[in-house]
Amino acid sequence: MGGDPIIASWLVYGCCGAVLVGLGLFGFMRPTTTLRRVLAFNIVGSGIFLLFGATGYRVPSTGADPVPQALIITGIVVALAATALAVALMLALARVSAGRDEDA
Amino acid sequence: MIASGFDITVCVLLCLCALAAVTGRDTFRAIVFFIVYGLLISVAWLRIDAIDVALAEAAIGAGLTGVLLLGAFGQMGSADTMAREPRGAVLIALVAGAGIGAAVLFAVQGLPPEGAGLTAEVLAQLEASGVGNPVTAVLLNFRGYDTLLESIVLLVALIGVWSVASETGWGERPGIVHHARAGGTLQSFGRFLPAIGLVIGAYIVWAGSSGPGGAFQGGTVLAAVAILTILAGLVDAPRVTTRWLRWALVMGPGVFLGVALLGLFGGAFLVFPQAVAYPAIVAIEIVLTASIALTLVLLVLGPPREAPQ
Amino acid sequence: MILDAITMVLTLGGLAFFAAGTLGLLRFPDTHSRLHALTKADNLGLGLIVLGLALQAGTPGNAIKLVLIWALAMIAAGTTAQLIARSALVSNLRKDDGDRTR
Amino acid sequence: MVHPALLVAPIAAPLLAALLAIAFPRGAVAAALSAVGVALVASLVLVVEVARTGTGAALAIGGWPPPLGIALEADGLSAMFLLAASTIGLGVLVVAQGPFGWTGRETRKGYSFWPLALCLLAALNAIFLSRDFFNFYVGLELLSLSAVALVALDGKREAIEAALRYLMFALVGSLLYLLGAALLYAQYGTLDIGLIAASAETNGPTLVAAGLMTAGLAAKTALFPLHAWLPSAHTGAPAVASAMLSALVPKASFFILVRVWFDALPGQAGPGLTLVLGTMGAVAIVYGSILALLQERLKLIIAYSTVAQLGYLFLVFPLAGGDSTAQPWFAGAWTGGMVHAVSHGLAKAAMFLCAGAMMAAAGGDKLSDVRGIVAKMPLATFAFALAAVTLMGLPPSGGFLAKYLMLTAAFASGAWVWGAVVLAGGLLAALYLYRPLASLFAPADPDRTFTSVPLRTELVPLALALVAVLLGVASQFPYDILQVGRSVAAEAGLE
Amino acid sequence: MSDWYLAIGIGLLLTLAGALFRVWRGPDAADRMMAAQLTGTAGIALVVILAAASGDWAMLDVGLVLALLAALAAVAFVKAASPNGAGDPEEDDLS
Repeated sequence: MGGDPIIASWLVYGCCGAVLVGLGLFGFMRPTTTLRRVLAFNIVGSGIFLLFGATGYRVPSTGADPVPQALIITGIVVALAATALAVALMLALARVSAGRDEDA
Repeated sequence: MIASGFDITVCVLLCLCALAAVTGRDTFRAIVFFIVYGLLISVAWLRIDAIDVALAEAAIGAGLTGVLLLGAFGQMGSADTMAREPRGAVLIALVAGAGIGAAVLFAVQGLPPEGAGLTAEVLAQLEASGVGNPVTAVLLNFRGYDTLLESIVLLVALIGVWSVASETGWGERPGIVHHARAGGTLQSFGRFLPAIGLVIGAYIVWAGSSGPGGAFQGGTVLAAVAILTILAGLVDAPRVTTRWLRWALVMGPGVFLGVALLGLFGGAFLVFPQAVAYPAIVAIEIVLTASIALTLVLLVLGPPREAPQ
Repeated sequence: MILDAITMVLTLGGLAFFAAGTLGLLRFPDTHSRLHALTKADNLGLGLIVLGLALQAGTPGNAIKLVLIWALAMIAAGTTAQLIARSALVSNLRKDDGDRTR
Repeated sequence: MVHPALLVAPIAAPLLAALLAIAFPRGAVAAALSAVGVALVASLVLVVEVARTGTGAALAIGGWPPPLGIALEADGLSAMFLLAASTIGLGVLVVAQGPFGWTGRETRKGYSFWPLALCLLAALNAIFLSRDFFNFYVGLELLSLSAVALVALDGKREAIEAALRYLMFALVGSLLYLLGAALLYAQYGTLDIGLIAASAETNGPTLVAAGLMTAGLAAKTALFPLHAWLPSAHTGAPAVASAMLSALVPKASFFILVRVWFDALPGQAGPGLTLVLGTMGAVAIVYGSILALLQERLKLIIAYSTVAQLGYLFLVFPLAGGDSTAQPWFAGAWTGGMVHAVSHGLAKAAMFLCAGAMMAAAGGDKLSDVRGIVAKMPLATFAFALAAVTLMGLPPSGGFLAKYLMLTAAFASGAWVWGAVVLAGGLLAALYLYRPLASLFAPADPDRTFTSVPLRTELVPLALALVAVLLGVASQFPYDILQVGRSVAAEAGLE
Repeated sequence: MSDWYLAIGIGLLLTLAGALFRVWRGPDAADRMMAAQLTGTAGIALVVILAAASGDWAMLDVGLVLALLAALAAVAFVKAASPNGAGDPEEDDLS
């Protein structure tokens, strides 16, 4: 695909994944609202998956390694489940602290 | 040469989107950048020959997570602003992020360039796995145990989301009441799209055995389409306590676990004898898709709403 | 070979429309005129690229899929443009009335 | 060879019960108790089999051996942790029938508790049995999400806030761990512990991967300074849930940390790592104990005690090894650490269950509320005292066995600093546990009335506390079990 | 030929970068969402171009999913922009 690359595709996306992890962790740890922290968590997650998937494509001739792909699909769904729980907790906290619902 | 140019451009845009999403104080802008980021990630996955993951990322990254975050932003509104950012804490976060990022960068470039991972082993056993698509073979046969646990993780997250409902809310319908103008753009779009979405979702699940696709990607597309109809106010989600809903949620993981336990009679767990592997895996995929689609819809809708006073 | 040439011309045309759409998005003064520029890019830009590639798509199945993608994108673009325009209008009105705005 | 059903039952039974509890809430209690009963029996038989044959039991899932498939294996350590988890799980679920049982109509808490608790126990058993690093990740996520949901179950503001903070720590911990596992796969082309140990070498990616995994797992084990989420989470959760949270959940991520350093990458652990983990453990012991001294509420004292006792576990890293002639036992410190994990689990579960019962009786958990409760609830108070004995490490309790093994290993290898820390920890535990004990045994003022609580809420903690003490009395049995399938590094040490 | 496709791809990425600038600056929410919509369409074009460039037409499925869900984000935005997060802009009478 394209001429002989000056830098292997996998290395470009692997390093990009590493940078995304760094950016995401910065966004996660800096003092911010929970919603932004959940967003940063998703960025770190997708950065890790990009890096993991890139390391599976180091030998383009044999095609991408299916094992990381399968693990990443599992990871993406798990990350969505965690995001949904975080958002639900966040909204519940806003509801409860707004005093609208002082249940037992 | 051009290929590297393309890859580098994608990566630069990805990093810019990520940077814009984590900095600045405007939450809405951060979410829009995240949606565009999800799109670019799907393009990146295509460049590293991972079409199955690109499908999943397109449906979840650019689709469901975006809807989840926008929905949360819609309901949080002004309560979501941060007073001020203590300088010290920002510095610590910067150092931590940069440090871990640099360490990972160092590790990535130190990896053996010819590492082919388990590609050979998977392709060698592909015939015995019963399906044509190597990723589906790994997901449902070689490492089916991970997928089984993961479908339980989805259920646990849903029970967790439901359990933060208000005391009066138990038994109500999940999420907020959506409404749209009768015959308006939103409603007609909501009425038109599900038909096509259903066909495409089913196609993706069916294609999963031989080509890219499968239970998760198909399930996510079906979930996204169902959410659209709910957002368009055409349909309201069933009550949290309805019996058929709970059986449907449990059906996918239940069948998968049941089939796995059948193997115990033959002295192994979660085993698909080659003769019966294909039909068994396809059957599990169909049931799993239904449960996953339903669970994802309910996860995005959120906890049951408060009972009307 | 002729086919390739046609494809190249069509894809280049598609890119040109996308560029025009983006330029319009950046240069035009207010929301609604930007929306106008945006819809041009969607329809023609993607349309030309899809057309160009349909020639290259080996099996008719792929060609049909390409057209379906283009059709879906059109519907999505149309709906989005309508909803965003209306939402912008409503929020501007609310801003003028001094209500709480989003 | 052990029938695979024994390895699968501790995972599949609670999962089936959880699915049943979701679809058929009326039968949730019965399904839960029978499922955890099956898991307990299976782990008991497993422990006996492992002890008798002297070898672990293994199973390649789906018939695919690693590296392609995932392997389950029960060596001595797995079997012991499985047995402890099932014992505590059954005890907690028996007590949980009170606050969360079926009361004619379906309530939010009554419905949600059972699937969450069962999935938590299934996740624990899945982690204790697995030999695959990504499988550990999915197990950790299942564990964390159910634990977070349990913390938020009460619905009060503090509980939800604590659950949210816990979720944030848990998520970043899981991601760092996943990043490490991804790098290990990229380096060695497999995720199986045994295969990685066979081909492990000291290079850049391996060290970064192991470092990230250690950081992630330390956050999930609430090791000081990453412990901020634990006290509020374990106090906000319902008492029944915090018994499981405090006794078992941090042990799962510690278990994985032991697998990483002692089983998969023993050669790569330099003195730097053991020193850092040991120091953080020591500071955790002192910090947790001091804060436990300052608390006024019973549950907060117990929660901070968990922070302190978890510090002990990390002393295993510097103390392991030191096989000089004066060392009468093999792998004394490593075995001591594992026995401490089990005995602390049992004692802590008993303490939280007692606290829950006393809160129900006194209507509050401040020391002043429960003053002189011994008259009304002698069994629960005695159980609390027994558990305190184990935490202080007084003979003949399991805690004493653990501290004794660690002490002899420390002094034999000349590392008296860690020995001093172990002793100081025991003294500090005595200090912060004296106040609650004094308040419980004080003469009750006459007009203070306590409502009566069902007998089982007193008998179960007593049973758990007795098992914790039994661990010390019959100390040969746990010691031998833990030697089965133990890694060489546990004896030779990590330097 | 695939070099040509990738060149067109780079062009599309640059237009996408332009849209990103509008998302950064865009004074109000509608501008940002509009730019996101343009990046959505550009993304679909990119996927289709990559399918041609790599010759692996199975990539069209990703384009199909992106086209199907392109409007989902916009609908979610419109909901978020409405007062209680559940309305429809066309519903409010513009009197």
